[in-house]
Amino acid sequence: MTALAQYAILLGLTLGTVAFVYAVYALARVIGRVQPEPGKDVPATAGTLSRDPVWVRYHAKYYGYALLFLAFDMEMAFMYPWAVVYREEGLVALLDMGVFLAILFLGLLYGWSQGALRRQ
Amino acid sequence: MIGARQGALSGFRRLIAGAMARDLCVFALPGIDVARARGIDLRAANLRLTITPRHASVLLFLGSLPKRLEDAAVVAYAQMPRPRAIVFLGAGDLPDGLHADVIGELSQAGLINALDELTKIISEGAFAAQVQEFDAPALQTRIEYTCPMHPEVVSDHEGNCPKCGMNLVPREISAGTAHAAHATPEQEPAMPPKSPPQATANHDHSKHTSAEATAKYTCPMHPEVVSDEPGSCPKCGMFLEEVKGEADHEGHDHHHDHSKHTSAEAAAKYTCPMHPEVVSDEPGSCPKCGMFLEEVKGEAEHEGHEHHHDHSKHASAETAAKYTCPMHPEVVSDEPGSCPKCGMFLEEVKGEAKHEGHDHSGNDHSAHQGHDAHASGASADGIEPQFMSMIELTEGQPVSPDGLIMEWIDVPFGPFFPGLPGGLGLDMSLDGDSVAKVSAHSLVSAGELLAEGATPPEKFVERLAAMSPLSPVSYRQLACLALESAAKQEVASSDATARAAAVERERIASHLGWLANLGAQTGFAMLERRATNLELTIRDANMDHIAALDPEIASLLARLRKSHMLRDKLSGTGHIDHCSATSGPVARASGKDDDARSDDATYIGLGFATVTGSGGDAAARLEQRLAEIEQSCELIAKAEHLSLPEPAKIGAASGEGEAVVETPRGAARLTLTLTDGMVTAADIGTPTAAHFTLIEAITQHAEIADALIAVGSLDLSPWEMRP
Amino acid sequence: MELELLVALTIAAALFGVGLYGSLSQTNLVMIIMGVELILAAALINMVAFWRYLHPDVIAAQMFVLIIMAVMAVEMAVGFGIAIARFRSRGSVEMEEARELRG
Amino acid sequence: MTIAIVLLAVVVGAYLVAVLERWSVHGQFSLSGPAVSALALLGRESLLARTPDRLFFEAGPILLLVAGLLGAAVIPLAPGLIITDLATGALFLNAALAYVLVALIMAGWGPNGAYGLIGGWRFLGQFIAYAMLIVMPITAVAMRAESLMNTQIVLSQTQLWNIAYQPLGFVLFVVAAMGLAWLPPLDLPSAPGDLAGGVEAEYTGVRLGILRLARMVIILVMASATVTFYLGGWLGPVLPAWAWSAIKTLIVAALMLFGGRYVPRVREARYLAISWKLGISLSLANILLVGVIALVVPI
Amino acid sequence: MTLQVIFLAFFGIAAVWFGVVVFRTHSMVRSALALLFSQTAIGAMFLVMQAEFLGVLQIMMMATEMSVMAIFMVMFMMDPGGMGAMDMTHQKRLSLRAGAVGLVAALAVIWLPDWGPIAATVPSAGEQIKLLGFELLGRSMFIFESAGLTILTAMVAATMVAIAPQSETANKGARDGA
Repeated sequence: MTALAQYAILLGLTLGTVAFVYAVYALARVIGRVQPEPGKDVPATAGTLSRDPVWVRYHAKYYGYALLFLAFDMEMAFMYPWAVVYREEGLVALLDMGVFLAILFLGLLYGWSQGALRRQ
Repeated sequence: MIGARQGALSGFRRLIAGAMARDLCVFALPGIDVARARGIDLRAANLRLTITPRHASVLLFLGSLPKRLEDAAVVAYAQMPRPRAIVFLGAGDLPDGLHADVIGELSQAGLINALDELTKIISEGAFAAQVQEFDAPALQTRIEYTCPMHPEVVSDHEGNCPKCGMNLVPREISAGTAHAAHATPEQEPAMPPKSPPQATANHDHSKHTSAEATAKYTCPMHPEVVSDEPGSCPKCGMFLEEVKGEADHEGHDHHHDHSKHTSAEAAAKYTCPMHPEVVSDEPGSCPKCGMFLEEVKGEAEHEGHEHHHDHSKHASAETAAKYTCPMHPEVVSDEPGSCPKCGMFLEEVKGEAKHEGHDHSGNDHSAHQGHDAHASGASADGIEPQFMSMIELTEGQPVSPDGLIMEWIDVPFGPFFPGLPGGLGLDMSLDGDSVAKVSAHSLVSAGELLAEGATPPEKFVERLAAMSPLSPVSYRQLACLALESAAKQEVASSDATARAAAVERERIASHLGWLANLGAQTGFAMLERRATNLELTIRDANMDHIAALDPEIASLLARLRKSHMLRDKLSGTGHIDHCSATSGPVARASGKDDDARSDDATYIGLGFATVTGSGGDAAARLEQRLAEIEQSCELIAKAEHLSLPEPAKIGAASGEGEAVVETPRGAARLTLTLTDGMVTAADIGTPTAAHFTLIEAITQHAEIADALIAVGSLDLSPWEMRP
Repeated sequence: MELELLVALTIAAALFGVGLYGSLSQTNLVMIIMGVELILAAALINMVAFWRYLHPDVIAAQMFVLIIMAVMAVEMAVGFGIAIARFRSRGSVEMEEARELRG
Repeated sequence: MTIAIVLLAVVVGAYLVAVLERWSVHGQFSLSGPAVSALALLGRESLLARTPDRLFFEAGPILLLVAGLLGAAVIPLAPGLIITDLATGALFLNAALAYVLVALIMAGWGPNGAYGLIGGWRFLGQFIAYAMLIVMPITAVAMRAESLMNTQIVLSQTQLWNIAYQPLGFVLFVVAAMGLAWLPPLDLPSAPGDLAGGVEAEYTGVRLGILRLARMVIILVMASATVTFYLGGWLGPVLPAWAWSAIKTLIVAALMLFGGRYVPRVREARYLAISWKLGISLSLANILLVGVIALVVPI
Repeated sequence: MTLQVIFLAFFGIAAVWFGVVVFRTHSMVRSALALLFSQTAIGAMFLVMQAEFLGVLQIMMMATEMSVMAIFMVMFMMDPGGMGAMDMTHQKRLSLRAGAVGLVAALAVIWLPDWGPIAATVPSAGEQIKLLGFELLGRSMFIFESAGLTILTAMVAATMVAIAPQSETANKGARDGA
């Protein structure tokens, strides 16, 4: 099977899943429609009608982690090809990646020391 | 079935109805804690508990609800998807508008019978050819429009926000809700200049004139800052000066023709040619550069007005006279020239550049079509006239501990929140996922102790016990002791011991119930299961039975003491310093040697000694309750009998009595007056009232989960609150 | 037979145009970062297309793609860091208001 | 044909996971239970909040299911019994499951309800905590297998399963996998006790059914990924290959589902701190350890 | 081959369309996720172009990074829900012109020269990863290490500007006036 055929299968799987879901929705629709009633379509908050919009500027307290994550995550892009040839390259690979990871870990340690790794 | 879905029951629908009948998801009111206290085990009845009415198909009422909880029950019912059923256990009435599909007895057997019946009803009636729309007064709403950025801007019409020009978005509020109640209290003082809270909807002008017109204060440097109260300017900190510009407006008809008072108003304004932000009511020199102020006939001091006038009358004067700097939108001049800040040429703007601060929300916006047209015309390049300053938005808003200014959302937790006692309502203002502000209220608070004047003692005892379903025995004991003290009767010491044993049994059950709640709250399923089972067994267990349960209790306690993850989750949460108002396990966990039992002769006879902990956080309270469970087991073992407190025959005695009982939540104190064998006056102090006041302090800046655990660790009983 | 290459490059050009428009027209720092991301994504497509259709034997092109991806991530991290700092000190990340700092 | 068999296996597996899940959460062991619930959910109303982001609300569960199934597509059940054996299979699994995050953000944001919103953003924090712990152990696995192809990864464990070769990686991966599938004690986005359902709170009826199905598929995929990466996949004596896959997957799924019963939910701040301070250090140590072993020992 | 063109064009148009949505929608979360799906479509284009590793990597990386971007959007944009439908742009005409000029220039560069024949075959996906690995540890080692340094710099810079030290955090509300 060529690579392109495999991607085609994956695309087909995606589309098939969507089709399946909509088929189920259609079946549910046949069973009955939603009876429109007051209060029913308001977000449920434990017995209170909560109508205030909640789409406001949200304070994510983990943004220190998020910033480090954005940069640190890129490391993975380099690690996968490295891992695949690791055994063939041997010690060179170990040292090379050791330096790379040490550099990144340094950044992590800096962030840690400055309080990026905490709830802000 | 009243909550059936529309549709004829046939074929496939019959199959589905059968499945629905077997798949009962229950939302229990007022809460699962009450179910346990009533000895009802929902899991044993093969029910699945849901955490939100959205996932439930059965609304289960455990007895009739207090009046204030009825609306919430109606809302919960309305939010369930159809088909939905109501099961009512016990005696009493359902909230108005709801009708039970099945009524049963308030007991485990009653529940199981009711469910049998319900299964039949659902499989036959999940679909009905004709269904009725469910509606109730609690669900009535009206639509109002608000600016997403300026929550204080509220209008009854669609339109644009007078502050930023954004489209107002519709939102619903309960029909009875006042506008003021919806504006976030925090945000109101932060935005004083631009929106007097009255500037809302189609109000009656006669109502608000004097307060609004007389009480204006403005900053000498920032004329846009207008406040109803004296104070300092949020921008520069200078003292606000009083402005009397509108004092004579009082009582006016606001739908006036402007010709009536334009001269008086316009004459009063002077501004500096170099510093257009300098506006004065009197001629003089500019505080910034010393130049003479020039007279302006614009609307500079119009803010705070209600513009129910026809804009066309003075539109020309207003729109023609505005010039603004493309880089500094706050620089607005009536004449062409250069910007005092950067020297760039001012551009002509025909929009609402200096309109900010006006409040148009009450106006008929159709009159503003002209402005909108101008706005689009001016948006070619440079600053949009609608440009909204984010700095202004965040100015003066509360700052989070990390220095960022975010928006708060008001989220109700309760009265039917799975992690909290049923009937407890927490209204939290959340800053992201942490609590900025909280207000707690009880929707199940006890009513008057004496319903109809003089009450017979027996009835009084029952009433008090029924008013606190989470710990009825303790309150029964309290009532009996107070009655005996009023009637000057002595109880035989063996009886007293037996009663104390009953109170201790309830303490074990109550603490186990708290553990079960903790398990539910923290997703610790094993704890929830074991504690629930033990609580249900021990509530009605006799002496032998309790002794037999001892090893099981001990093993649960040992398991909890070993749980590092539980300790990790609880420690540091909800810290309380040594606080005089607290009592019960909460006080003892922070090292306070306070226990009503230590003065009680009966307990002294049993060898009681107060157990205290240290730490004062949720982990310490867990530790304390575990220790108290052990202690109560020992006390029961020493007492030889166990019997529920019954009021002694007190005849026609008169007098005043007082009693204190250490309930599972702390010391409760009852004073009552007995007149000719009838209770004529009574007053009660419960531990929960003091603990309610702690909520705010222990949830400050905590993450929601931590905050809820902190509140949960207080073991509040909203039933004990007085209205 | 160079249609594939042209299609890919045209798409990249279109993304570049959209990204350029976005980064110039947006008033908010965060939105400007999004525009830059799109421009960099266009560069990614170009690199991959050149590798695939012109020099499939030069694997350094793929290396270059990895570097561009790293640049995207780095740009975002620093950009958001600046956004947080600016927001903390000024209460806004609007570029219009950033310019006021000069005056 | 293969595709049909694998999809059937996924359906059956998800059903069994649902049985296990029901047992662990509600204490009801019932083989017919999930089917009854599914039918009942089909028949209930599927409500829409009034001013929602309708697109996101609808897309959330669907994207979740798509992500789960795409993840399942690269997991080998037996030699040849795999939908697509991509050369970058292990990476593709990660890529597909990254969309779990996107789906939950959509599901949380969509209905404009407070609990869901908080749940969705919480899951982003949770993701930041587990993301590195799921990719770094996989790197160590790939180092040994010299390939990202999942069948290669299984075959590389012929002599010794990775659970023995890199136990540290196994522990980290399982914990991270539980975070990904938001299983207790890491069920922060739905947190019954403190968010009353969170991202799931506004879903009812058939949409809730799809959401639950998707969740079961994701649990199944995480369990079978654990089996593929650490427990030798289909390898095993006597029984046919597919049976080994099935048995191991169900055992891992049961462990994941029941493990959460015995511990309280982890605080989000704590989870983030532990993952970054301890978890990343450990996974780097794991890579280093595997690197040294791989240079010394030729298996 | 034509099928490849069709898929390339399909995902390409999807990428551009989502890219346009980024700047046209008022909801910030939609905007961020539109960028995410734009990047995903680009990843799919990579797959069509048989750069499997890069494609899957792009699909994975962008899912995570754009989701993180979404939270920053929600933190720092006014009205992240887009309910007020406010206009968040400036110098629109200039930007449109600049965008159009950039597009036309790029198109001219693309369509005018003769690119010569295109390669018919590429190394298989597995080989590509290996080749990339050897490249990483061979010729491009310094590039790779300097990428590490760049990331380190970014982490340090982001931490320095964004994280308020604990002591400053304590005196909250200390924000100087405008």
